[in-house]
Parts: sequence; structure tokens; C-alpha cells
Amino acid sequence: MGATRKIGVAAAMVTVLAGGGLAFAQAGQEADAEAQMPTPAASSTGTNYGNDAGIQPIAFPHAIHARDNQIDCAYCHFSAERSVSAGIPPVSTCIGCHGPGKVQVQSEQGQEQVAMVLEYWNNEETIPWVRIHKVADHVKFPHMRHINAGLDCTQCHGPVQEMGVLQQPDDAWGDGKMGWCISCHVENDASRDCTVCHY
Amino acid sequence: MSADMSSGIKRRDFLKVVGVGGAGAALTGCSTESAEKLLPYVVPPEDITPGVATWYTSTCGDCTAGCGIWVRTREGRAVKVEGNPNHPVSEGALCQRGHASLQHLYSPDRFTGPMQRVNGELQPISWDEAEVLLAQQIQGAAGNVLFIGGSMGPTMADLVDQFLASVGGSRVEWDGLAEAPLREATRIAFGSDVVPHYDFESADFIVSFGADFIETWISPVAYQRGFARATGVDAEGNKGEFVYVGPRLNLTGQNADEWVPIPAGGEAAIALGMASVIAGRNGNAGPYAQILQAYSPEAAAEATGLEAATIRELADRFQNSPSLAVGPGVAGQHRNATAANLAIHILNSVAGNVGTRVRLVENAQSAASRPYGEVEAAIRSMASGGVGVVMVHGTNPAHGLPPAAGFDEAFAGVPFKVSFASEPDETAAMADLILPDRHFLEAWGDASPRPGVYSLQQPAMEAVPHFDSKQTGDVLLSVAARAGSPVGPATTYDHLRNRWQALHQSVGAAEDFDAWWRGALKEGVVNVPVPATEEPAALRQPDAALIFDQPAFDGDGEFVLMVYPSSRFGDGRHANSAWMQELPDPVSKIAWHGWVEIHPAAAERLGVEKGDVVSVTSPHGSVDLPVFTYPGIRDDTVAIQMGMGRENSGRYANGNGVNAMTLLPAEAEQPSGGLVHLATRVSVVPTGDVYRLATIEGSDDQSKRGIAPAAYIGSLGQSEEEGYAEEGGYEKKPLEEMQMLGGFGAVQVDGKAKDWPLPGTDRGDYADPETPRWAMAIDLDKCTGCSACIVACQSENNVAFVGEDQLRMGRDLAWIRLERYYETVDASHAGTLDVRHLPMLCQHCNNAPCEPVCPVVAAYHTPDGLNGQVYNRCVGTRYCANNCPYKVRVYNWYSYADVPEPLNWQYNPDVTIRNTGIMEKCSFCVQRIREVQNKAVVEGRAIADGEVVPACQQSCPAEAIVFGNIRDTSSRVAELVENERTYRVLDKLINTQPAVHYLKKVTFHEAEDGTH
Amino acid sequence: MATATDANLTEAQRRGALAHPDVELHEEVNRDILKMLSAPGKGWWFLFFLAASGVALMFGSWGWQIYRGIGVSGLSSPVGWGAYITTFVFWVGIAHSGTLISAILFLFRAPWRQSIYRMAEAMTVFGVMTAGLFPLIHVGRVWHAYWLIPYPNARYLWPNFRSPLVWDVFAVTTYFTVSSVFFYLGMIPDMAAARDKATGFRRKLYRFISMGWRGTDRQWHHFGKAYLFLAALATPLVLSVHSVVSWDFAMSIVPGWHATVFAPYFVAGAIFSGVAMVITLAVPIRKVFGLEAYLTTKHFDAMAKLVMLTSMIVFYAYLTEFFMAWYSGEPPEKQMFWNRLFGHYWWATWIMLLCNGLVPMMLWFKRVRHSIPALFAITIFINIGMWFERFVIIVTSLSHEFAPFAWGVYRPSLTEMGIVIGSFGWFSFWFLLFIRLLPPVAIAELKEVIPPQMRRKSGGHDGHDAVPATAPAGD
Amino acid sequence: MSQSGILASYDYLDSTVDAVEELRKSGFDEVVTYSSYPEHHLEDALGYGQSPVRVWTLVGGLTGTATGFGFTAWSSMDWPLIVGGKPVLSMPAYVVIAFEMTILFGALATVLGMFINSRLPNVTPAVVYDPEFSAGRYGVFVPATGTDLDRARDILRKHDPVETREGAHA
Repeated sequence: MGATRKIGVAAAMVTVLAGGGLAFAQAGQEADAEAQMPTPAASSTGTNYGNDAGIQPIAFPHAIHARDNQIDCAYCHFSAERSVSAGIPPVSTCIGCHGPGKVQVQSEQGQEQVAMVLEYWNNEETIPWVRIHKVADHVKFPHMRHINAGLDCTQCHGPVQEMGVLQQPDDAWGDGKMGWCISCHVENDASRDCTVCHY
Repeated sequence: MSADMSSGIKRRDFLKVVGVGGAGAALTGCSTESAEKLLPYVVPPEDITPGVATWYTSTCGDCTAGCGIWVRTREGRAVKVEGNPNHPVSEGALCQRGHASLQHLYSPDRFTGPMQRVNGELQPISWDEAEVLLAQQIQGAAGNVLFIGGSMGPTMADLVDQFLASVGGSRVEWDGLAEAPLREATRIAFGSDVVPHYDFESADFIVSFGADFIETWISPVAYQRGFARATGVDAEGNKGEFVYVGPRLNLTGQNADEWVPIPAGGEAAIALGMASVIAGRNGNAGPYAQILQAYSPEAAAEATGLEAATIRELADRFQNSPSLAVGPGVAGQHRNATAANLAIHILNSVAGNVGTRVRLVENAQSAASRPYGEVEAAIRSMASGGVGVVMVHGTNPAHGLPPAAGFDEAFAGVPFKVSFASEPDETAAMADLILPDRHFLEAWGDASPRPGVYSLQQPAMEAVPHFDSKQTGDVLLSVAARAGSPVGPATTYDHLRNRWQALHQSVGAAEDFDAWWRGALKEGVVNVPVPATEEPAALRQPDAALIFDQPAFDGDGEFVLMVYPSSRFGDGRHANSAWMQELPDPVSKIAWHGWVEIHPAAAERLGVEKGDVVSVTSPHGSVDLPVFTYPGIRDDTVAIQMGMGRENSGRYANGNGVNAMTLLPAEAEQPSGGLVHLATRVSVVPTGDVYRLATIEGSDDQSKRGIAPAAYIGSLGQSEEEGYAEEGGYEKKPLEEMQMLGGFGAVQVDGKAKDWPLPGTDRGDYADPETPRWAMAIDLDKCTGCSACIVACQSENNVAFVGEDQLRMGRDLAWIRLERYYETVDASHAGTLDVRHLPMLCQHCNNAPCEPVCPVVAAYHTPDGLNGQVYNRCVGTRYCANNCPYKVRVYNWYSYADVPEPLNWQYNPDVTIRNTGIMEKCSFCVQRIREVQNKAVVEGRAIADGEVVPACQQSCPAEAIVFGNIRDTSSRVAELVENERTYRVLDKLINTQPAVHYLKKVTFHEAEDGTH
Repeated sequence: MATATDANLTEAQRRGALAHPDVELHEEVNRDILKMLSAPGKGWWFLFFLAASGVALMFGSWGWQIYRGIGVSGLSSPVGWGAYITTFVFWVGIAHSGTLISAILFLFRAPWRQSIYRMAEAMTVFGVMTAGLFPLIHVGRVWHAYWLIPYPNARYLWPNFRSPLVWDVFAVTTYFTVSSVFFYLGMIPDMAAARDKATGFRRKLYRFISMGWRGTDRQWHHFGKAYLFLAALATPLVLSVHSVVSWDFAMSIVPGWHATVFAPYFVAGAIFSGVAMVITLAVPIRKVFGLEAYLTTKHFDAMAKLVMLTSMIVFYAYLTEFFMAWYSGEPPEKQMFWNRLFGHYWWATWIMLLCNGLVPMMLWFKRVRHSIPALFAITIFINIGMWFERFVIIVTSLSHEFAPFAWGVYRPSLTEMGIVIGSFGWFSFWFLLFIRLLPPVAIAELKEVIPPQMRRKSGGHDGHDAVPATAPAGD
Repeated sequence: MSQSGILASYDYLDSTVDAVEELRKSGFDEVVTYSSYPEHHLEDALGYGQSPVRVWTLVGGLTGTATGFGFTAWSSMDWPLIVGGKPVLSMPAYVVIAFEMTILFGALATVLGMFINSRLPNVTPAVVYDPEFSAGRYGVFVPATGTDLDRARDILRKHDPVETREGAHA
């Protein structure tokens, strides 16, 4: 397809530009994060708690859970296989492992974070996670269809298992815009009918 | 520019309470910048999966019909109400008021918490303080407590009675739709003090003496379904007949095959005249034989101005088929209403319908039927200072009673006045203490709508957090305890369980109570078998003096005034609902404002036209209203709808129309004690003002276009060619001639709709036979025009309301427009009647004129045959709407979806909310199609026929709508498309090839097909 | 004094001499025309202030509409197109006279075009500039209007080339581009002339615009060819543009729109309204700038005859529409046209019929054609009538379509009227700037038809002699 | 590229034509004339043939046609969507686009061709240019040096010029 090539060139240019911008923005954010969140630096295992942990109430390290401990995504994001929504784990899921007398976290930073989770649990409060991955409201993304088609979570969400605090993958991975969705749909011969996603 | 639209949906506030996911999908840009919070549960409820709807059964509390409902909740919010398919009353359907109950649940006008009136101003107080205060007042009142309630479920009524027994007081019931004369007549005739239950389905000949069983009468959903099954033409071409006898055609009357326009109050004479003919043959009149001799058809003819032969002929037909007579309902409650009801009972009895189609088992219908007489006594008691504390719950007598009743003055004089209203109303405006009740979707309760049906009402969601409400039952129990006279259970829930434990024992269920209870909650209803037929009750000697003659009317005006219940507001209780206000009245097609119905001939006499404001004056009051000229009313009668003219209600109700009750005397009919509604004459004087009515009606004339043609019953089953020739009038027209010249592609217009090739298949488009082809069939012989589908659609598809000013400009957003055309309606002669109702929705044309004109392909055809509308691609040129011959595309002239919090909680998260400048229209509920498809794919199976049900079909009480895959030859819709009555609107003229097929209405007379 | 009987004059010059009997010298032309570019008087400033107020009104109203939503217009269902599209078509129609006069009359060598064509072309450019705003004003989400333009995007989305609106985008932008180029091209020599007379800022401006035009033989040679080919291209274009605009309607199925007669009908209407507008504008300009020598009765007479001819074509199209509706036998068509004449908007229809059909018939009389005030009055009526023609076509048809239950009426709102009235200010704003900054009469082309100065007088009479192509130098 | 030579300005057309013709007879082929309007007598005297601008017009127009059809057809097939039951490739509808593109490309190419052929824009200030050329005078420039210059001067002066000037022409 001619457009693919054209857009590929355009995308490459945009990527170069965006890459620079992103680096710049990241640097700024890092400074912000330091100002807001005194706690996490790098854990003893070398896992980064994330350079923008500041926006999340808890610096949840996906890398430790998904990579180091090989926990399946769907263990916590429990409804991805049967619902349009993947589901954000309830606090009880965290407590299932990190509750008193259960898995002990080694690092000091980690212990601090777990203590915060326990505080939410004891106060019967929900953790106000900040949404990172979001399609526009006029787009319907049924998770179950994509899981059912054999897609890996990382194909859209990026290498989450390498991340500390969740962040969007850079635009080289995918910008989350419509062209990106379409490219994948075309490649996989999935429907390009508009009302598959927009209604 | 579009980012502001999401501000109407405050996800965060909501998610704090219940969970995760979108509380509504707004059409925002692709920004991920906003720091949106995801708030998971602390502990997830077992039955909630994010993104998947959870359904709860309950019972609709909006009227006394007791329809079983399913409440669809998403992440803990109730977003839609549907009929419970397993419930014998609703059988899956629901009326427009039931759908709109969500508008009251999320009404922004609800009281935010308990309030006390201090120096005339309402001040918030805590529940504790409020209960203590009430307890003190009750102790001080020394047993002089008055509880004015609406019609309540059995458990609630029992709880209130226990409370009053404990603290010392009495209860009266006021319901503006009370059928007291019917109940009294039933007692007199058969000795059963009940409102009977009517079985329409098994009748072949139905006579209504004014009963509006499609809009409001007793149990409209069940009766409408029964009616549609009885009178819809079946596969063998059999069709039940329906004759309407009365001075004004309500929606029920518009669905009649024949209209006998008798003067107001003449129904007893006709019923007795018919009964006398039948009794003269079979001698079934029992103790009424003498009376029937006096009321011969000739006498009835003389009294009503009809021909005696007409009455005899009606009697013949009534006797010769399984028949049913009903009426006259609230609108017909005149000074001899008990007698009129008794006359109809006599007619049913002599024709042998009692015990079969008229059922008199104890507690036959839960319909409100307490007499106004009791309220009258309570008012006297309040006025005389005999009441220390008055509590008002579930009713609004300050608006619903005629001013002459003196309720306001008497109520104001009571030392301590409590209102349990959850939304402001005229009675609460006078109360000292307001203890807002829960909405029924947040509360426990039950109903027993008819023999053997026990229906549970359970909270479908946590109480809406904006409002600090408490279920009145709980308040009463708590207050009783604080007042030192506790009643047994601690909560309403306990009380309900206790009572149901007794039911559990009486039905002799095999399981233990807890299991049975859980099952009942899951099903929503417990059915106890009752005998299919009962021993026909014999007519008893009347124990009251009754006059069957025409009643007296006050005053000497030119017109008799009918005050009839509204199919949108009931007696006014549903008025503060933008959905109900915006829904065009099924008869007048007017929204928001009130009107007075006048026959065109009378209007000509008065020199007024539609929209001219007239002053309607009775001896009891006077109101100014714009005229709606209506050929379906006698020219000596005018009619005004109840339920409007609210002054102290919420923002949507206040100031719309006038309160018709102000024209009525405060008089109890004897012997039933029911409030008279049809009791006064009025004079009508033009004021010279003009009011621009908000109406969706352009023209009531089909203008020779054959939009809603009809088929004569005698022509059914004849050759197909003939059947087709009758339709339209466009056959063998230029289109085909041009095709013969080779000017068009292989589009075939002749023959059956289903044989027409799908456009594009010859070119290889839509080639995959596995891809479904969605289509719809609407049986106009069943459709009654009740408009429930419109509100169901509004609820499902986040269709916004626009308000009166916008609607007046023609900017209503409803995706379904119920068109109403007159073919033959003429009050000057009795006989054939032909009103056509046609739900007009997007026809999903295969050759859609709207699609090619869109410059950005926002309108296009999906592979599964839908006319897709991609909101986010729409630029708003409105070209598609111009080019839509059906005018079903509606446009967001403003951001109508920005509604006051928490009305936005109702939004369906599966449907994008449309911003300003976007065209929208019926999507065939594509979100439901996709949901089923997603499910089927994940489960690795095909979609079954009937699995995809759009909201309109789901809601339709008349079962007129069928949706499905037309490519699947065994599907119901494919079968219906084969029907000889099937046609497609305007298709022959403009070759649009719609996916919506209509089945012609069937008439008993040679029908005007609307094309000449 | 040149006379038309001079045997040695070219045909064009002979006709030109007839058209401008009072213009003798080429220098006079320069002087008279460039005089118009001098410092404006009070009257101009007053008009300019009025026009600028109109611009403010238009953009203020539009801004309000964007802020609040398209709902501030009176548009509704079923009449989703109203005053905006009416005004769009009106201005596109106005825009037709310019290219018509400059291109078609150029090809036909009409002798009276030179004095007016520059003004008419300016009208075209500003007319399209005004018209082009209206689709933008009209759409509900103007911030997405660029989606109608095919530009490469990451979503792989293209406009729908089957939609007449996309045709319209192409036709109108092409028309704007080509007519601007045509306008500009013809102006280059005149800008050079202005440059050579101007000082200061204006000199810089004109130098920039004239791009170093010297008037060499080579330049004139290619200029002439290019102008001819542009005229040849612009001629089908001008016919196509209003045809495409008419197809916005004719390609739909709306009764009252769906008619094959629409393309010629609209083109004739556009010429009709355009020429009328030229007259409306030329009358005051002639008066104010004293151009009686250049805009003579002959010019007005010729234009009036064109107006009369197109008026009859347009009126014939009206009758055709009514006849076809009746002849079709289709109830929706028949009733729509009945409604047009006697329904809710009967007054608009009758304004249209009177102004466009009846009033121009006065032009049969030579006295009327030669009376400048009468022409001015008649063309004002025509302008009004042609606005209402589009209003009638659009609004009456939409208000009375296929579904009787959805019939409705439309009342323009104040905001809408503000924009429509403001658009006249917007047009006048540019036009007033134009007559002060650019030569409103084509200098070079006028000279072409004014006999050149000759050294050798032809014997005896007071005229110029021919140039004997091979004559030896004498004197 | 500037040439030096001699410029004469005349008030009368016949004098100018005479001068040009005499110059050409005398072997001056590169005579440049100035006038304030397209004067075909001068063009005739200089002996011009067909302008190559017409080729530009043709090529531009054909390119436009091809672009119009090609682009519409390609973009329809790129994401085939069915509208109104019409074929995805609805060529009749694309005729309009192709036509408009033909005109647009043709017109722009014509102007471009004219600019290139006329050596426009020409921003080098000309020494030998008289502002009166744009008002009504005619000019004749002869590029010449040395004895040629003298010859040319003689011929030009013979025809009664308003003035003659020597200098460079851009």
C-alpha cells in the first residue's frame, strides 16, 4: 500500500522529532518527580521504580512482578480475557501476596511502598491509580477480542515487564493513534470496518 | 474544542464509590494528558466484572402495575431498566415511564439530605436529629398521627400500618389514578372488593368504554401485550376486533377498528343496551333483568344519539365471539361512574366473560383504588385540628387534588408536617421536615400485582451518593424505636424477609428459605399457580342505589371537559423527568407544554387554530392553554391532560402546562367515593395569544405517499401480485422502465423484498455469506404507538434531551419518531376509524441516500448491512440529513449531552456521547451487536437468532419489532419479510432498499392505502 | 478624435473607438485610471468604516457561533441548510461575472469588456473569498473542516470523492486559484504602470507585485498567449463551477433539488446575478471617480442586454421546474412545488419570481437600458431576487420533503443574519481596498483598443493615420 | 546577464515601427521594444513565431487529468468503503475531480510557462528603462557596442526619438 510507505517516512521523521522532544520532557519530569517523591531511587535488585513515579500513588514496579517473579498479566488484570476492560486489580489482590505474614519485600524502598498499600487496605480506601493507557472515548477497544486473537499484552502496552512504574512506551513502539491500530489490523487481516471500534 | 465535553461526566466522583471503567464514553480527543484516576475496589464484589454489565431483577415502583424489571448496571451504576422476561406482568417489556424511572433516580433536583424548615427556609439536618425531632413530635401528638400515602407494596403498607398502630395514628391513601368506582362496582356486582384482572389475549372482540389500557389503565404493559396478541393478525389471517366507545379517542381509542363517539357519560346506556339484547337471548341477567328491560337498545340510542341497530349489531358481535368489555377508567369517572362500571360488569357477565377474561380472585390487581372520600375525611380532620403530625409519602395531594378540596389550607394548619418526598413537590414545599426516601431502584420492597404473582424489589445499586437518602420504612422503624413504641424488625429488609418467610411456607417450596429467597431475588418473582379459569361469579342483587343515566355536569359552558391521565406523567408524579417531558404525547405529539384538545369543527366555530391560546373556564376555575385541534374528540367535548402545571417540582416539570385539576369540583362520586373527573362543562374563549407548541408533527396527512398503507383483511391470503399491487401506487413506474433501458444495474424491484439481491453482491461486495445482514421487521398491525421504544432507545443510546425551545425549532434528538397519520377520523360519524402509527427510525437503506453525500465518509455502509455513522469523523455538514428521505437523522446543534450531575450517571458507557456539531441516528444498537459478537467469538460459537435484541424491540409491549440476520433464512426476521403484508417505506419511489421492513396494518374495511 | 470609420484601424480598435469616443491618448488612460489610486476621500473612509463594521459583525457572530455551537443559527431539522448555504451560492453566483466577462467575452472579442473586466474580476476573487467562508461557517465542527481536503494522514483516511461537497471543495478552490491567477496576470502590466508613477510605500508594493515587468516585446508575446490559454481554461471552469454547486442539490434526492435542469439553470442564474452585481458596483464607481469616458452607456447597454437574456433563461428554468413537477406525477414533487408557491414560504417564491422574472423585462426598453439610475435600481432588485432564489430552492425544498410527519419550518436567527449581512461588509472591505490599491480599470487592455498615436497625420482630418507596415521613413 | 546598448524612446507608434524595421534591415536582430500595451505591430516587426506557453498548458492539463483520476481511484481502493450501494470505484463521480484538476494544473502550468518564457520575475534594476514606457511611450533598445552602437544610434535618431540613452539592459 502506497500510503503505508508514505506514512512510514512521515512517521520516521516524526519519531526523530518526537524522540528529541520526549527526551527533553523526560528530563523535566525527572526533576519534578524528585521534588515530589523523596523515596524511590533504584532498588537493590537494580529495578528502577520509574522516573515518573510521582504521578502514581504507589511506585508499583511492573518489572519485579512481571519479569523477576514471572507473574502473568491476567493474574492481576483479571478481566482482560472476558471483558472489554482489562481491569485494575482491587487492593485485595495486592494484599493477597503482600498481606501480613506473606511475601516479604527485600528492598527498603519496596517495604515503604508495601507499607503504603497496607495503609490503603487498613483504611479501606482504594488506591487512586493514574491512568496511563487510554484510548479516546469514541474508541472501543475490546480486550477480550485481542487476547482471543493471540495478541500479547506488550504488543500494545509496550515492554511493561521492563518498566518500573508504568509508562507509555515511546512512539517508536507505537503512538497509540489510529494509524497504528489500522496498520496492525491490516497486517493481521482484521476488520477495518469503522463501526468495529467507533460507535 | 471537544475536550470540554467530558466535563459532563465526572468519572472520578463516581468511581470513588464503585470501581473501575468508563462512566460514559465521551467523544473527546485523543489526549491522554488529563490525570484521570482509576479507582479499583478495595475488595471486588463477586458479581462485577469491569466492562461487563451486571443485571439485577427488581420490580418497577413507578405505578401500581408491578412490572418485573431487570436493571442493567455498569460498574455499580444503574444505566438501563428493562422488562423482566420471566415476569408474568411485563414479560420483558416495559412502558416509557418505567424506562424514565432512571431520570428520577438521578434527578439533579432530589433533596440532598434530610431538611428542616426553619423560618420558612429549608435547612439541612442530620438523620439523627431529624429522627429525634420526628419522634418527639409524634410523642407530642398523642396518637393523632396522619399518614397520607400513595399506593404502596404490600410489605411497605404493612410496615406503615404496624408503625401507625404502634405510635397511634391512621393512614389514608391518595392516588390520582385510583379506580375506586370500578372496585365498588365489582363489589356490588360480584361481592369481591377488588379491581378485576382482565385477560385481553383470549378475547376476539374487545369493547372499551373509554378505558385507556395502552397508556395508563391498571396494567398497561400487560394489557397492551394481551391486546396486541388478540388483535394482531395471525398467520391464518385471524384478527381480533376492537370497538372503542367514548367521547374522546385516547391512544387506546386510536388503535380501535371502530369508534362509537358517544356523548360523555353515555357508556352505561350503551353497555346496558347491549346487555339487554344479549340477556334477552340467554336470560343471564340475574337480578338485573328488570333494569335491562328499561335500558333497551332503543332507550340507549335515544340517550346517546346512536342508531339502535348499531347497538344491536355490537351486541351480536359481543355475544358471538370471546369478548371483553372494559372501561371507562379515570378519565370517565363521572358522577355515575360506579353505575357505568357496573353496567360494563353486567355486559361482561351476560356474555359469559366473568371468570375467564374478567378475573375476580382476591387481590386481583394491585391497582390503586382507595376512594377520595377517605382523603376528604382526612382533610376535614386536619382542618379541625384533629391531627398533630401529618406524614406524606409517595403522593402529592397538594398538586393532585382540586383546590376546592381545601387540602392546602388544612395541611398548612397541621402543627408538624413531614414529607418523605425524594424530589421536591408541592406538598413537600409546605412540609416542616423532609426525610427524602430512596428511589425504588435503591430500595427494598415487593409487589403483588395480580393473583399468584409475588414480585421482589431489590436495590440495583448503592444509593446515589449525591443524595443522603434513607428508605422510609427504615426511618419509620427507627422513629418508632426513638418514640418509645418500637415495631418488630430493625429494617425494612428484615421486615420484607419476615413476610416472605410466611410466603415461603405457604407455597410449600422444597428448598430452605435462604436458597428460595436467593432464587426469588435472582428471578425477581415467585409465581404461585392459580386456576386458569375460576368459577364465574354470579351477579348479586345491588346493595346501593345506582343511576345508570347520563350524569349531571356543572356549569353551562358549551363543552364537556375531560381530564385524563397522562401516558407520560400519570397523575403528575413522573413530571420532573426530562425524558417524559421531551417525549411527544402519543396522541397530540406535543412535548413539554400543555394543550387543550378541541375538535376542528369546534375550533372553527370558535375561530381558533392549533396553537391559539384559549381560556378554559369551568365553575371551579379557569386556565389558559393553547389549542390542539384533534379530530378524535367529539365537537361538544374538550380534554386536558393531568399531571402538568407543576409549580414546586424540579427544573424539568415546573411551569409546563397547567394543572387540569383546578377546573374540577372536589366531589366524591357515590357510592364509591372516587374523585369525579368528568363532571363539569367549560366555556372556551380565545385570548388572542398564540403559543408556539413544541411538536414533532409536521403533517398528519400521508399526502399520497403510502408511508403507512393498510391492507383490508379480506384481501389477505390472495395472490401475492395483488397484494403488492395494492401497496404504494408506484409500481410499474419509471424506475423499472429505466431498468429495462439498461440505465440501472441489476437492482430488482419487483417481487418479494427478500428476493432482492443485496446491493453490491453482483460486484462482489458483501460476498461473505457468513457475515450477517442485519434487518428489522415492524408489524404495524401490532404497534399501538405507545412510544415506549423511544424512551428505551433514549436510555440505551445516550440520546440527549434538548428542552422545549430547541424542540420547538425541530431539534429533538429522538432516534425513533412515532409518526401518526389519520386516514379516517371523524367525530361526526360513527364507524370505521383508521389512525396509522408508524415508528420511523433509520431504515439502514442498502442504497442509502445519506451515504454518498457525506464528504468525509462518516456515513457509510458496514459489511454487516448497517448504515454506520462514525461520530468522530463527522464534520457536521448536515448533507446526509437533507438527503435522508425518512428524516431520521438528528443533529447536535449544541452539546446537549452536558446534563446536570448526576443525570450523567445514567449514560451507557458502551455508547459514545455526542458533542456539538455531530450527526447521529439509530445505529440498530450496534453496541449490542458488537457485544454479542465479541462474546460469541471468544466463546467460539455462532450468534443465535434472537440473541441480538435492540432496545426498542426489547421494550416493545406489543411485540411489534423483530430484529435479526436476514441472511439466515430461518431467522424470525427473514420469515416476517416473506409476509404478504411486508413493504418498505418509499422504496418503490426512490429505490432506497431499506433494511427495515414494515408489515401493513390490517383493517376491517377497504383501507385507504394513503397513496391517493 | 478617432472615428470608427478609419479603414486602417484594427477591428478591436474601431470598436474601442466606438465604446470610448472621449478617450484620445494613452497617457490619458494612465492619468485617469491611476488617479483613482490617490489618497482616498471622506466618502471612501465612510464606506470603508461601514465595511469594516460588517467584517467585525460577521466574525463576531461567527466566533459566537463557534463558541456556543451551530445551534445559535436558526437551522433545524428538517431544514439543515439555510441562510448560510443560500449566501454561499449567492456569492459564488456573484463571482461568476468576473471570469465570464474576462474570459468568455475575451474569447468572443466583445468590444465592451475592457473597461469593466478588472472590476468584475476583482468581484470574482472577493466573491469567492466571501463564498468560501460560508461552508466553513455552515459546518458544525469547523475545526475539523480540513478533513474535506485530501491530505496524507496517519489514519489512512481520505475524503469521499463521490460526495458533491468534495466536488464543490475542488471546484471552488480551483476557481479561486485560477481566477486569482487570471486576475493577477492581467494586472501585472498595470502594476508596472502604477509602479512607474508611484512613490514611497506604494512604489515598493507595486514593484513587488509587478515583478519587474518592463513591457518588452518578449513579455507581451508570452503574456498574450498565456492570457489566451487561461481564458480558454477559465471558460469551461466558470461553467463547471456553478454546475458543481448546482449538483450539491441536484445530486441529492430532495424533491425540488433533484432536477437535471439545475446545472444550466444555476450557470445562467450566476451570470445573471453576477452581471447585475457588476452594474450595481460600476454605477457608483463611475460616478465617484468620474469614469464616464470609460464606462459609457454602451457598456451598460450591453450588460443590460446580457442581464435580460439570462433573466429569461432563469425564468424559463423556473417554469421548467414547475412543469416537470407537475408532469412527473409524483406526489412529493408536485406537493413540494405547490408548497413553494403557496406554502409557508410563498412570499420568498414570489419575491424571486418578480425580481428575477418580471423586473428585468423592463430592460426591453432602450430608455431604461440607457438610464443609469434605472439600471442601478433594477440590479438591486435582481440581487435581492437572486438571494431569494437560492433561499427558495434550499429552504422550501427541505421543509417539505418525503416524510410529511417531519415537515417543518425554518427561521433564520439573529446570529445568522449578522453573518449574512456581515458578508457584504467583508466583500466590500476587499473591494474598497482594491479600488484604492489596484487599478480598477485595465490600463493596458484599454490602450489596446484606443488607436495609438501616430506621427503622420492622415490628410486633412483630425485623426490618426494608419501605420503603413512597409512605409519608408518620411518627414 | 546584462547587455550594453542604446535605448531610444518615441511618442509615436509609426516612428517606433519604422525604427525597428530599419534596425532589423540593418542586421540588428536582438532589438528589444517596450510598449505599455501589447502592440502587435511591434511583434510583427520583430517577427515572433508561436509561443511555447501552449505546450505548458497542454502538459499541465493532462497531468491534472491523470492526477484527478488516479488519486480518486487510488484513495477509494486504499480503504474500500461502500456508500449508498454504489461501486467502490465510482469513476463517473471522479470525472468532476479530474476535470477540476485538469483546469487547475493547466492554469498553473500556463502561468509558470509564461513566467519562465518572459523571464519573470525580473528584479534586477534596469538602467536603460524609461517609466514613460508604461504610460504611453514606445521604447527601442539595441544591444550594441563600438561601431554597431554608432550605426544603431544613427538609425534610432533618424526616427525622431524623444530621447536616446546609452547604458545596460538587464
